[in-house]
Amino acid sequence: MSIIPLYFAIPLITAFAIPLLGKISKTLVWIVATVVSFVLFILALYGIALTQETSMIVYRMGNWPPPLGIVMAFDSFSAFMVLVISIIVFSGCFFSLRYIGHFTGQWKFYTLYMLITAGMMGIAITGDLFNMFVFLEIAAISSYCLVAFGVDAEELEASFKYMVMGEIGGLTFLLAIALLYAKTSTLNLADISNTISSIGMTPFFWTILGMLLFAFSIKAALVPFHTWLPDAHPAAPAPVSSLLSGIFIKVLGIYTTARIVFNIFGLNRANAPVFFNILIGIGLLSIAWAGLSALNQKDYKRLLGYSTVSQIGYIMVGFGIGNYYGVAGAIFYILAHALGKGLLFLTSGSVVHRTGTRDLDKLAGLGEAMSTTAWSYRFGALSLIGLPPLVGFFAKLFIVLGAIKAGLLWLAIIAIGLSVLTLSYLLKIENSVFMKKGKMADIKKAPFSMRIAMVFLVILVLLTGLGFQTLMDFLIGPAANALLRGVEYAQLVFGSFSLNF
Amino acid sequence: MTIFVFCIALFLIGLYAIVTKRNLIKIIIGFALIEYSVNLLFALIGFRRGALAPIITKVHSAHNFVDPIPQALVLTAIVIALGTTAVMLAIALRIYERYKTFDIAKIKKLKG
Amino acid sequence: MNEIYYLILLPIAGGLLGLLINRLRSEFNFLGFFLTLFFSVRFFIASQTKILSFNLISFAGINFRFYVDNLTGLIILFNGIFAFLIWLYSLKAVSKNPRERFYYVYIALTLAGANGVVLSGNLIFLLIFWNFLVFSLYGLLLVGKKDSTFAARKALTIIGVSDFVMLLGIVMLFVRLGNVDFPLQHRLIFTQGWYVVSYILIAVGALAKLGTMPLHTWIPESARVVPASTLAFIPGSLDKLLGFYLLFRISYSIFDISKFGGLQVLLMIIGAVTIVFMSVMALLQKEAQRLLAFSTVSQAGYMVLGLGTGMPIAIAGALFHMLNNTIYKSVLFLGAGAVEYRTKTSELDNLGGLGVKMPLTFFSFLIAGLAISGVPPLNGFYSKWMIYQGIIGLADRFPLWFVFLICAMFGSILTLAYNLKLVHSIFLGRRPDNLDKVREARFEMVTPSFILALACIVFGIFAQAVPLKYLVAPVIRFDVSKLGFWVPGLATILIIVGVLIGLLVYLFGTAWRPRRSRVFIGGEILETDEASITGPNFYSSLHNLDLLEKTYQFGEGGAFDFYNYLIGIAGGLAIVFKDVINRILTTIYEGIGRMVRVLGTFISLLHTGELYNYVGWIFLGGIIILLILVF
Amino acid sequence: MIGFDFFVDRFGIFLTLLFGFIGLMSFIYALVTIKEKGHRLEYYLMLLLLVGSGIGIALTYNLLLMFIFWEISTFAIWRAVAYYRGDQELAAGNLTFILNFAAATIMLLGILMVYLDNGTFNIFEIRAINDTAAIFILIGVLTKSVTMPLHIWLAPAYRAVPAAIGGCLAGIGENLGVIVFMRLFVTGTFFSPPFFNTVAWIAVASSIVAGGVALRSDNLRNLLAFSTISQLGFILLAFAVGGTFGIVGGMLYILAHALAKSGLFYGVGVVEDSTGSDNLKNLSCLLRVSPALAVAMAFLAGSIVGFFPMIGFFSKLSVIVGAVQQSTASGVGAIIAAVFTLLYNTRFYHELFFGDECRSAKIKFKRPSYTGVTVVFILALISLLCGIFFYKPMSYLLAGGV
Amino acid sequence: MKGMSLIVKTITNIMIGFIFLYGVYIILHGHLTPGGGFAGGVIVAGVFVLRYLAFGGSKAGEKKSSITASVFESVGALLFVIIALLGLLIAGVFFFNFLPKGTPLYLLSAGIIPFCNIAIGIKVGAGLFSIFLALAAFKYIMED
Amino acid sequence: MIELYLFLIFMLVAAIIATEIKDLLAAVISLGAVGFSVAIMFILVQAPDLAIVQIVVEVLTIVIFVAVILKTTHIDETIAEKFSGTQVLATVLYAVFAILFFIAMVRAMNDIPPFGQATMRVAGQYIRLGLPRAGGANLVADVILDFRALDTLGEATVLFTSVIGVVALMRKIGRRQK
Repeated sequence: MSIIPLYFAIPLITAFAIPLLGKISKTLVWIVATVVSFVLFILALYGIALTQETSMIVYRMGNWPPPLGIVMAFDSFSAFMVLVISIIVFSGCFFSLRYIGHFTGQWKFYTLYMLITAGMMGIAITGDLFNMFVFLEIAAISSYCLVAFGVDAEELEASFKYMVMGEIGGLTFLLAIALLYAKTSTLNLADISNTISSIGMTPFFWTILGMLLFAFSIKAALVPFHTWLPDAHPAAPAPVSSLLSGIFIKVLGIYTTARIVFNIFGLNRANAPVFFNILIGIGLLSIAWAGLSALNQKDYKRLLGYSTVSQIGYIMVGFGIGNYYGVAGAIFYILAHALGKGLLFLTSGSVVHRTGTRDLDKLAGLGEAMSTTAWSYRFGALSLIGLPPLVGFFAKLFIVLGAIKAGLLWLAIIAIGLSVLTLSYLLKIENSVFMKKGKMADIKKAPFSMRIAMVFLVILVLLTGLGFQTLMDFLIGPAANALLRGVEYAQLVFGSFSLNF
Repeated sequence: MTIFVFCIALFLIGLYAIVTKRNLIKIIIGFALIEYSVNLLFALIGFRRGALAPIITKVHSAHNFVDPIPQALVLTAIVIALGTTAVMLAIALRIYERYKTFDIAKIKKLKG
Repeated sequence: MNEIYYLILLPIAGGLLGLLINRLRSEFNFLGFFLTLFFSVRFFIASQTKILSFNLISFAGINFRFYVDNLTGLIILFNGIFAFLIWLYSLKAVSKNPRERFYYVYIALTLAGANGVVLSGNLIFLLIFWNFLVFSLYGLLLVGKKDSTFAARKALTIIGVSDFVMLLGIVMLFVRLGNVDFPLQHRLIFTQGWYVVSYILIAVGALAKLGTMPLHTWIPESARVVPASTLAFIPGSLDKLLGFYLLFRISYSIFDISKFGGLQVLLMIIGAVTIVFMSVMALLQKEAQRLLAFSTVSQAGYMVLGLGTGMPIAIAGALFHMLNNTIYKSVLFLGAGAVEYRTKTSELDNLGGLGVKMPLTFFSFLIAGLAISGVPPLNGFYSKWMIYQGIIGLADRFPLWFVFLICAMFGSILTLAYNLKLVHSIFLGRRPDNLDKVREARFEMVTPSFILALACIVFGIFAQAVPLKYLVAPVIRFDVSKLGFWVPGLATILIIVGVLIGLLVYLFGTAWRPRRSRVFIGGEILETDEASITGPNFYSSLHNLDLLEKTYQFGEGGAFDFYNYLIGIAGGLAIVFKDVINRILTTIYEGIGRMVRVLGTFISLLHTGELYNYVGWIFLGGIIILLILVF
Repeated sequence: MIGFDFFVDRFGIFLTLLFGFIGLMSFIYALVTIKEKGHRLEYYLMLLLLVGSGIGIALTYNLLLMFIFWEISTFAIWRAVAYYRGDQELAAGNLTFILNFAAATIMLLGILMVYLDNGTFNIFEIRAINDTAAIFILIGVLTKSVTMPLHIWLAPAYRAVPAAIGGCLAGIGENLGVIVFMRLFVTGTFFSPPFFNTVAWIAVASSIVAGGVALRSDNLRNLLAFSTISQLGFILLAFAVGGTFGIVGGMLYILAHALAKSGLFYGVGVVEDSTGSDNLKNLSCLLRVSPALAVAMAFLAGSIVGFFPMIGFFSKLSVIVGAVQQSTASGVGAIIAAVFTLLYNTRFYHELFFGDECRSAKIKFKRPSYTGVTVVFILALISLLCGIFFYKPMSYLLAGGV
Repeated sequence: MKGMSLIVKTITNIMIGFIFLYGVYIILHGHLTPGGGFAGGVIVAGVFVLRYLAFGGSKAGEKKSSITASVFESVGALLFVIIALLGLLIAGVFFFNFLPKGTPLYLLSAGIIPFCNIAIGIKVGAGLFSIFLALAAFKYIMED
Repeated sequence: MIELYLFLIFMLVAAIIATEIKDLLAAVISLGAVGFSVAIMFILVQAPDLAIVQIVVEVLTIVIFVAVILKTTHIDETIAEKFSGTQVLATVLYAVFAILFFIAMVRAMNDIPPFGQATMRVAGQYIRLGLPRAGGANLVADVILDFRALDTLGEATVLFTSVIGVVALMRKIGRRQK
């Protein structure tokens, strides 16, 4: 029995069951959700182990061979994404126990939480274009609702704006699927890949690609498509912010882009330099623009939101570089940013939980009162900044290595120089929340469950940093190779041994 | 081909509504229009001249059907559209309650 | 050859032990100084017969070695003697100073450093001890009146700077030659520009030690504030010994200056200028120690002048002058110190008529004063005479030789002038009433000066027999017979006869019955006090001489003060560095920071919160993507 | 790319001992001066990190590992600078961290270029470093080992940092740059005379200018900061000119400067604690406060200036020998810088311990802590002993093989 | 919300059964004729909507029906997933059509498809009614 | 197939009315007109399943729309207001984008098979295998519930999501008061 469908089936079942369980007990719901996300984590690890043996596991839904049925194409990159998703989901879920205690309608939260998990898992492992769209919509709609979960004015506003922009992207994606279907008459990614190589790089090809890039850029919140993110991510409850910033936009925007660009459309720097330069350009613009905006923020979470936009730029730059190091760096960065930004949003959650405000001018002196939170923040921030030996450093390292290797020294200089912006804005929070002297009377430590969740991520940040060599060998490298295989993907999907039994 | 272009026109009208209209309901209507246009385009793509709807009435009849796949996809898309519209409306409703207006230009607490 | 170590370590040990065990300080100090003196004598004797050198350690191409020849022995001997005498003198003279404890340590360290300098046979090794002396000098100068700190700072600065300059010179030499042991088998002739440069740089260090212009200014500065013994020890004797030693070493053991006229002239100019200007300055001082300080600087000019000539006789004269100078200048300083010790003042205006009260001091002071003025048959005259001869000997090489001669002689005259003033002001003239109870200075203080004063006489009268033969001649091999027509023995007798006659005339003429007459000005009877010309004002009229007046004003205003120039230039540069360069750099960084913030604010303003605005951005992105990819 | 890539040579042992000792002194000094209950432990953590990263840099041969330690030290310095958490301290911490980090990123670029050119991070296997990479790495080095155009962070950092860790900062943190420079450029096989000449001139210019600024500084910590900049110019000059004397001189200079500057820093800390001021204009005649401190500080300042019984003399001598071996002009520059050193040190020392107002004697002070003075004294003593027995460390280093 | 006029109520009463029946038909014949679980489910939801619009509802009733709808929705969704999982359990393939295909063109054919339709019908009917209730009927659904 | 074009033109007109009209109810009704036209067009292109679904969904959509509008306001008071600067800019950008997009689309449409001549590469397989292998006579049902059942699960999940979402969003208060 293959475990591949379980990745999305388990959270789906949980989501469907939670409304029933929710009537019984609130804590039970949390326990179920946490256990499920932990099971997912274990499964994800198992999935990594699976992909070490075969480079591609094709799972045929309903036993229909591709391109007839929907297949799940589970390769190293998917496995990697699944792992990252499960990590963030788990920590967020654990964190939620006390945090969501503030909110009404808790079981709805966990339902949506599981749904968004299922959606992301689905995107990460599916091998079918339309299926991808469906999962994307599941995840997206859940996220819209989660953003507005507090139903305060700002949250609703943020959610609405997010939804408008997100749906523009989603519908553009759908339109592109329609056109692509009209041309290729198939929806299976591998099949599309086969077909499209016979089309050649016609204007049609580029139009479709442009539309997809447009759609995914909105989802990934790259400048100038980013404007929803600084509204939406801070508005959501902290674990959700952590999830959204940590992994959501990467699955919806980055993973999809990478998968389609590399594996389906078979582009690489050699045959489509312009396209890759666009990626780099958008990436750099994101880094700089959002970084500068973040400098000017006075809201804990909003600053982090801008930071996310800025960091996504690095990932895009990494993919835009397009060689092994660049892509590996980008993938590494996905992990690094997921852990780091997830952690940062969790710290924002515990700060908000205890103080009730996110205004940087009002917060002060929490460094001693909430030392676990403060140190978690530091680890997360330093990882994002790229301070060795934390994971963010190695991610950045490979991106820069790739840039230099590709002969793009200017890019390396700019990209790495802009990390100073990251440092500047993250220091702003560190200073005004944790280090500045001030009177925040009677602040207690963050609740135990929150601290556990944060420490979990801190440990991961440290471990992944220290063990980066292992990660490169077993996780990142294979994932990068999976992408860099290009259109070989199609042969693997059609020809590889499938693990159905 | 012209008929496809019409769909695109509908798409652009929907976008137009989103970008120029300041009323939330109009924006949602714009989305609905876009969804229609895309669904329609899908359905039109799968059409074959002179073919029948893909429903087998006799076991061994001639298989001259229109493409069933776009229909299946559109079915899904319609439902998704319904879901998004419902959520959007719910948000709009709550926004109206909070802001007492549908004017998007006045709903800008979040900026900077 | 363990004595070499003793020479350096004994004073240090004595001093430090004295410092640590305060109760037994004097004993330890005595042991230290005395043993050093003892070994110095032994060493001197030993050095007369053999030249020796050996390596202490050597690495990185530097030999840390000792080198001992006659000159070494001579200087070591004098070091030991003076240190011992000064220590003896200080026992009472410094006893009331709060920092007395440290004073002896510094004396001891200075002795050790000085011995080290002289013993070392390698310029870099020498430099180490040389540097050490800066530290001890600084400490010694701090032991004084409360504002001696400024003088100490000034001395430290000047000596330190010149040390750095010297270090550079030595390093240049070291790098070029790969070896700075001396003496070199083949002395360096100034064939390359580098040699000249490094010679000058090293000479700066030596001249600073000697205290010639323009590096002298810390001496008069400190003269006001430190005990006389310090002055006698450092600028008066040891500095002269060491400075001359080094200058001699580089001029004749490493380089051969006599082969390069330019440098000779340079040295001579420095010497001549120092003699004249400093004598004038001394002439116009109103305070005993300060006057003596200028005087000591002025005397240094003779040594430089003598060395600069390159004539063996003048070099020997310079060496002799150095020895003489240390002797009589010590006497003068000690005498002035003794006076101050008793009277609590050293302002010449407040002194007078102490000759009766302090006869021994007066005697030694007078002898020394005459000696320094070059009055035959005292030693000062003899050495100066040798120098003059050297200058005259240059006649065939330098057309302007007579200028130096005139300077030297003029300086000599001035020296006599200010010494008369000094002697008159302190010991003769009218005694202020408050000094009636002054007694002779203590035994410990009188003894050294008395011994040295005797030495003055001995060195003068038996110049050829004792000092030149045993001290100078072994070092500089010159022909004593070339000393010319001066025969000291005969001259002495003649002079003694002349003086006796003069005294008789004086005694029988006016001495017992001073002629008194009323003084009228404009018909009014003037009180005697106002009419009498006090010592300090002997040469007040000189102020009215235009040239001297200007010189003096310049001098007092610090125009010749190297320190002021240094501080001024450095301060000016510092202003430029801090308020221009650093400010500009800071501004650039701040500007970048501000620019980033402004940019951030601007971008933030663009996020208006309006949905259509944002959607418009999305379209902008779409336009770009479409334009680039599709069109 | 990375592993347990450490090796031990004489330089490494030398630096390890030095850093360990400086760290120990800091620890002792901190026992009495760091009193904040809340984040007191953080200080010790940062101390450990700083010492550890210093030792790491001294002992590793892997460039990447070196960079990791480098950044750890940056982090530790940042935390240390911002330790007191006032607004100024935070601003200083920000500046420190941002500038150092920015430079480090550029340095990372250089390291990666080296890696791509040579295919290894092992500094022994590096065969060539192209000029761009060298310049990039140099920028990092110059910032960490504050050299003039990139020095801007040091003065605020010194003003902000607790004296206890300030000594460590001066003794360990700022040496890291020059150590990397030595490891990578000097003892490697890379050689490009124009590059080294440029570095030498930058070092000399920085040293002179910083010396001038120090001469004009009234704030004690500012003065120490610019003094540090000036002294690091010497060290950098030493390594830039290379050769036996250059390298050994540089190492000795690191020793001398670390001992002396950390001692001075603790001394200034003691002065601040007992008088509550760190401005020369408000301070004078502190001899009365603590004669022992005055003596110790005299030794330390003398070591900085380079007077004999202190080790500073030999380091300066070696550096100048090395410099003159390469070009006399840089030696002259170094001497000018040394003159500035002399001037500001005498000024600082005099105005602090004697000064004009000594007569009026109006200073208020509380008795300085014995521990603080003892630490300063120990450092002074070590400086002195090293100077007297200079041939021990010097021959040890010489035998290290250059 | 109050109900509508008597005419509406009466006609609704009559029509409601037929419409419901039609919805069920659409669901059950989804694999044979146009329509299917979704269309049928919407029609079924329409029945409830119509009934609600015509007769209005009390607050308690609204709450009760919303809870019921929620339960039914979950059950429907679970049913659907369980069918899919049964495929996994029985044949090792997710969504495997494990049932016999039956006779083509007859009601009992096409394996799991009719059952899926039923599940979807339940889910959609309940779900859409929930949406309607939430948006139209309740002012707000009070929590807890 | 002229009627398709007629309907399309009708739809365009109705769409423009829906966007521009001041009364929101009227706008929703116009939207309904578009939706029903779409349903009719589905029938015309031989997609009865879609037509049924479209009709029922349209009804429900309009009901929901009306319900919302009735609860709030049915006057679009912003319609007559002047454009602000940013809005003008957005509109201009939109116009440029629209033109470019339109041109791009027209060019892309040239590349896909013309209307009425679908390729049906994979679909042909479905038609061939649908009845024998899946068993459903309604091929669309076969596709959505067997061949592409996962899509349908997803679709159901989307609906489930939006239901939960709407229910969650309609909570009166989001946070408990402390």
